[in-house]
Amino acid sequence: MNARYLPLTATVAIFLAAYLVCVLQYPNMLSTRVIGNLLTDNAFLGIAAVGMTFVILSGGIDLSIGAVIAFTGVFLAVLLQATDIHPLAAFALALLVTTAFGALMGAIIHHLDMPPFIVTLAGMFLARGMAFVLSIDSIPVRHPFYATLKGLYYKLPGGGRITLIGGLMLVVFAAGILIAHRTRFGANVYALGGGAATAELMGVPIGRTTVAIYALSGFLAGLSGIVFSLYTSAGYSLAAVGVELDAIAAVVIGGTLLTGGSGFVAGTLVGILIQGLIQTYITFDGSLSSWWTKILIGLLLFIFILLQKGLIHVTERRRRHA
Amino acid sequence: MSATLKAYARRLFPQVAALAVILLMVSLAFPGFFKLEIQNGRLYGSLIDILNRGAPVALLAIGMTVVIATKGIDLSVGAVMAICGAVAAACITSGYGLAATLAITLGTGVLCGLWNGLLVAVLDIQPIIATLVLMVAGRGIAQLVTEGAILTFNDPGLIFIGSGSFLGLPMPVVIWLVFGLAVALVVRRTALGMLIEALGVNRRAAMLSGVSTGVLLIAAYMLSGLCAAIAGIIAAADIRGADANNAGLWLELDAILAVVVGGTSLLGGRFSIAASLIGALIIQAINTGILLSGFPPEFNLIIKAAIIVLILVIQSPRAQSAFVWFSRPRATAAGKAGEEAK
Amino acid sequence: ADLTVGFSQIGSESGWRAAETTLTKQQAEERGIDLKFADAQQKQENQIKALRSFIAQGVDAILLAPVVATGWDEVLQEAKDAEIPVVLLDRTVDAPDDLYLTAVTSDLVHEGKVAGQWLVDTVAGKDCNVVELQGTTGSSPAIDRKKGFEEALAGHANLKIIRSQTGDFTRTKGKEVMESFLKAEDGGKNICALYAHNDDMAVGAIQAIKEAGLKPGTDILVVSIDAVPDIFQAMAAGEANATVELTPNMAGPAFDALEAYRKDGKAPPKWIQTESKLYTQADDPMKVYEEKKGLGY
Amino acid sequence: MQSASSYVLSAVGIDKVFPGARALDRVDFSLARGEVHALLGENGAGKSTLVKCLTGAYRRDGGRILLDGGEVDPRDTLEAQKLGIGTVYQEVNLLANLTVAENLFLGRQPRRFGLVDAREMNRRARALLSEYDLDIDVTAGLSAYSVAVQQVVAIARAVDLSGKVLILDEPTASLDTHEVALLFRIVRRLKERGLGIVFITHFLEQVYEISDRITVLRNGQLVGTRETAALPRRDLIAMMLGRELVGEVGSGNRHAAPGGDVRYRFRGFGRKGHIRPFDLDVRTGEVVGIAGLLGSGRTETAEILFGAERADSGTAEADGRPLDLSSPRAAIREKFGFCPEDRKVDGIIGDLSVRENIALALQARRGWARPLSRGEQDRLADHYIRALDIRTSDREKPIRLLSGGNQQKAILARWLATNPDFLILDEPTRGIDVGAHAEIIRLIEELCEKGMSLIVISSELEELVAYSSRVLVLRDRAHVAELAGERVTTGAIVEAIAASDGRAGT
Ligand SMILES: Nc1ncnc2c1ncn2[C@@H]1O[C@H](COP(=O)(O)OP(=O)(O)OP(=O)(O)O)[C@@H](O)[C@H]1O
Ligand SMILES: Nc1ncnc2c1ncn2[C@@H]1O[C@H](COP(=O)(O)OP(=O)(O)OP(=O)(O)O)[C@@H](O)[C@H]1O
Ligand SMILES: [Mg+2]
Ligand SMILES: [Mg+2]
Repeated sequence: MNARYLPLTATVAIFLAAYLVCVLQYPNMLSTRVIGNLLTDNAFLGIAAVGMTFVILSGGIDLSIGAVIAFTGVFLAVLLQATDIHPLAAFALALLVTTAFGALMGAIIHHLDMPPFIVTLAGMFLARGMAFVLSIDSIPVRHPFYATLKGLYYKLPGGGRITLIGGLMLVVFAAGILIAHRTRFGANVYALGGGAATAELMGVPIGRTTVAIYALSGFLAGLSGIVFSLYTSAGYSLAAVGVELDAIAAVVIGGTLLTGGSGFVAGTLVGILIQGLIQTYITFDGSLSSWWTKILIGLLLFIFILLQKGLIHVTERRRRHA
Repeated sequence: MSATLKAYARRLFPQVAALAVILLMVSLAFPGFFKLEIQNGRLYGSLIDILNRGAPVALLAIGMTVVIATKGIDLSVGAVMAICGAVAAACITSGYGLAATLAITLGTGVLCGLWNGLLVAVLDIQPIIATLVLMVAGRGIAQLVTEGAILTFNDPGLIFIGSGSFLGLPMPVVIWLVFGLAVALVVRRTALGMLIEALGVNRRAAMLSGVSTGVLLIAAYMLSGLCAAIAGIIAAADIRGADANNAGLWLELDAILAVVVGGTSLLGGRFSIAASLIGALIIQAINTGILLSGFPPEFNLIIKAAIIVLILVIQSPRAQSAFVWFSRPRATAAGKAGEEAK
Repeated sequence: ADLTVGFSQIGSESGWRAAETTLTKQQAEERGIDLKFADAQQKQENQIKALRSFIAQGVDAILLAPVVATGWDEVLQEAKDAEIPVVLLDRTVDAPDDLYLTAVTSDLVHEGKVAGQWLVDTVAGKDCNVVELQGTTGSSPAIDRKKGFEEALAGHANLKIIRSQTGDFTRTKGKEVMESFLKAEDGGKNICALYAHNDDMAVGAIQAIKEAGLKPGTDILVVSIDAVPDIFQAMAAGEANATVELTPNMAGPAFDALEAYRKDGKAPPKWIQTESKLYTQADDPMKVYEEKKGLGY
Repeated sequence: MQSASSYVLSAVGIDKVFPGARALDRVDFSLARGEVHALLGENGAGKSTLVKCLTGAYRRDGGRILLDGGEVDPRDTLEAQKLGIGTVYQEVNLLANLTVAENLFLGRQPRRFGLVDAREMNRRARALLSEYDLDIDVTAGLSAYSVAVQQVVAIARAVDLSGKVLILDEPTASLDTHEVALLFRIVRRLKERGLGIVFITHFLEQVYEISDRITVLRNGQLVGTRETAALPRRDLIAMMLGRELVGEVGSGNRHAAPGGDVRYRFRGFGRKGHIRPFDLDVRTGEVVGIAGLLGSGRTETAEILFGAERADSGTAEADGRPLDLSSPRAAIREKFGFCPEDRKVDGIIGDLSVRENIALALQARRGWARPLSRGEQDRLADHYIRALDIRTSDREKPIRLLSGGNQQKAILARWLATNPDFLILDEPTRGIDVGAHAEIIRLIEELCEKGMSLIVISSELEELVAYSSRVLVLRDRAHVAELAGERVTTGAIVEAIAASDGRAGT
């Protein structure tokens, strides 16, 4: 096996082991319901995390995604409430706005040579601020089309469902993997993460790539916002606070380096599942106070990272001595 | 000597200018802004409010600057503030003296920093994720101490730290000024500053040159923990109670923002504590300005975003070089080549 | 335990919330109910996940303290399909009422109204400039308590809200925002009353008023909502004037309704409203303080 | 000479000004079809800057560029590539996080149905590298390979990209004779195909071996362009330096082992997976050279001696006293110094000034609490800037803005400033011009006379022979031979390496 796949393999192994531990303790966790929920409940996070993976692979970061998700939700709810526009048209419009928003951030990052952390932090303020200005109330969406979309699911034996949004997440991941590893754009993303100056000397169009990366992240955050809107049938300006941190954590747990240039989109999926697993486990336990919940989440995060480090370290040593 | 002074002035100019512009803008929206008066033997006015309310972020920014200079980041400072506030309140209400309380609290902060430092330096975990662990768990720990309630106290000594005054200035202002000055002096009068910068730019090369990178890294996070502890004490003393749920919530982002507005690169290396402190004041000036201006709160974030973008655009290397006539045609790729010596 | 109940709590963002959690656990223990507790860290998605997990585990009933009114239809439908009754605590949801058993809540708009009415009665026609400390922008208590208060003030031209900013429901922000109100309104001489959407902000604001050299409770009237212990201390010291109680014991009535429903299938009314009791300095605040302080606020 | 139209690339009056330095001052340069044109000059003369201006990596401040007689203005390197100019920039400018194949085909990956065809790409990459006798796993990350391999990959990429012009900025700095020969074979073939090739180097033998014409720059100005055949070496050096050079390398020979006692004694020193345990004795004032092929473990030997990699077997002692070499810091405390091979990754602290870079190791040894005063630092920096002739506009310039050779000198200065007893130099003269080269070798000899012990790793065998009293030969991460006294000759070293090569081949 190629050394580059080591972090990914380690992550998958740890996830499977952890799942086994959970099942041994709560056999119910093997039910298709839990598995279906794992996909459905994390769909919006997963989709946004795909965008985040690209951004991080290029050596950047996007703090705006949570706010963009909230904005998209409110935008859709207000639009569907105030006009007769068909949801599909509203979706297209929302995606257009968020993609342009991402592209704008990318353009600022590239042309003004400013750190992504700050540009996207300002983007986060702006997007949430726009959501507030649209409406501070939470607005329900009662369009029948939403009900239709929600009615689309694949029933698993045992009561679980693969819902439309859960399926969409898997599709987005598949597309993300394809883009990252099988297109020139994907290669350019990795190149940028390896070093922008070197990439430029090698002829990578860094300006175009940077804008495209953040536009992609904006697009996926918008898509994630649509999914969130379907998930809750509402728009709410305080929704999805801190999702960016969850996404970053998922990306990093998935074995991607924050310094850029190294990692896998598929790893992010495992990172998402690991986080979902932690949460499900805690709910199944149900005896923890609010504070112990937080402490345990932190602790489990730590243990996962430690296991991953340890596993990679041991394998690498063995490889070297072989 | 005057050459270094001149370099110093040149370094701080953009920050000072930005602060001045914002203060002017606020004074347009609120005419009584610059009014200062003496009340109960202390200075009183909006400007003092900015200095006073900016204290937690300013303190956090001190530690954050050093951590960022090592190419790291510390997301846990808000949670550490909460922990330390809780510890201080718990100690003082269970009968420890003021000195013991402060010692225990500061020790707790340093311990938190040590944990982060060990994760980063010894286990080699990426800083953002290493400190995320404590960011998540830390608030839980703080709530564990207070059991979710606001732990109030009445100890006059502890309260004095939050709302007393010294030489006419509120105590928090005195504390961050003195502490900032002290750290800046220690860092610049010893070789620490240079060693930290070397470590931040190229850790491996610094290590090969004999810099004890591990120790320095851990020390940087410990300093950040200490700063968070002081900020936590101030925040608790200010409201006479430890609010584990909300103390320092999202302040890590403000602190990072302050450092970046202060012109220190998130890629590590060159840093200036003074500039970060001014950065913290800039952010507080924006916040206070928004409150004074009387806009409905829905607009707070948009205003803040707009002003930050404006400041950053003005400070951005591109815009700056546009001002400088001789660098009209710019170097592109190779000019930046050194920036990513990994 | 013969009854397993899942409880999806919003989080632990305030003392009041912690007290609600404590009381719910106490109540469950007293009744021998096995309570599965899930803290959602202020996130709706976490609450939905928790509800789904509860359903997957096959609990007997669910208590839900929803973080926001909208977006519950689907998961409530799932609970209904699984024949698990859901009781809403503390806030209602924007969903068809056949999806849940009952809601045990106070009326947030009503709370604001009670506070407003108290102020209207107290100033008795005199001119009065009011400053308002709002809760977290966009949260339903902030919206409803503002609305109720404004309703009470409507038609009383002598009462005017001159400044309104968010203090995020916290003491620190309450203090900071009040400081700026005082500066902006001529050192506070222009302000006659403060209305805070919760007691914590009021406690912070009281300190700011004192530090500005004014007497809270006298120079500036202070009225707020929640009735947490610390505000009674302030009232005893004459620094706060009135508070409207939001009882943290929502679980008691909820469990009563659940048990009755399980025993003889009798569906309770769709809304069990808790009392929004007004406390003033005349209500022996120290005594109330002593009663309340052990409740985990 | 040739008519103007036979020039594939010509540059007229190129100007480039950096803040505080005029890097190019109205430089003319023209490259004919089918010629190898050497671009020479001291460190900091402006060679790399000229190349970057020609390929759009820098925006020039003035002047015109003509390609095939038509004016072009490449805005970035991508455009230059599209115009048929392939370039190897100084320092390996490849991406360590990508695979070898991805590096080779970045931006022009073969595609099937719109998607990158990785298998085809890897196949082509293997084919491409086989021309350079390089049979490596092209799907492995580039970082897994040594600088030399990376250099070959960079060359292969540039050659493959160049339709009309190939520019090589110090491509041979980290190559062995074998690789150099391979490279030259390919260059000659390209030349026959009518490409114009620009070749920058500090190895004058290579200039005479391959180039047709020579252009010399000094201080950003054009000194002149000559036919190689008509320019004797002495004159060339005079052109470059603006003065005569006394005592070029290769004269002094220290084959007589110094009489001193064995000062440093390493026994069974090694580390699993890095280098087989070896024994090594070093006397006071002695230079021990280390030779070997690429990847033979020379750098690893150096790293283990310095504690950059901790030895897991063996002992080290100085004058009979055990040495603590568990980390670079410990080694420095024992008065060791180590000038690493890969200056960009292991050497320079890019954003810090030349002054700070020079003072760093000394400061680190003194500890943070005893800072070198600014005055002392200035004195130190000024001393070495003068002694090693480091070309910089001032000592406060960030070191990343210095030319490659001058960076190398600054790193050397860093270690000299610590006044070590035992100095390890890994390819110390890489990228350093003739003048400075002589200067550094003189310095090494001087240091030895003062009693310092040196280990020098170099691919330049002549250089090794010139100052080493003993030479160790490495192969496959093991020490296989030691030549001493009269046996220290280039021939003997080559033979020793070849012998091992032959054995490895069977
Ligand atoms: N980005 C920059 N900013 C400021 N000065 C620069 C920059 N790049 C190069 N210089 C300066 O321009 C001069 C020419 O540098 P250049 O790299 O072209 O030299 P060179 O001839 O390639 O030397 P070497 O043989 O050492 O590689 C040097 O003095 C260098 O310090
Ligand atoms: N020609 C090659 N083929 C395959 N792998 C190589 C080759 N050259 C180097 N490597 C790899 O690169 C690693 C690093 O080599 P290292 O730098 O230690 O060698 P070295 O003897 O110092 O050579 P040099 O200093 O000339 O680069 C080696 O361990 C080896 O695995
Ligand atoms: Mg050069
Ligand atoms: Mg080597």
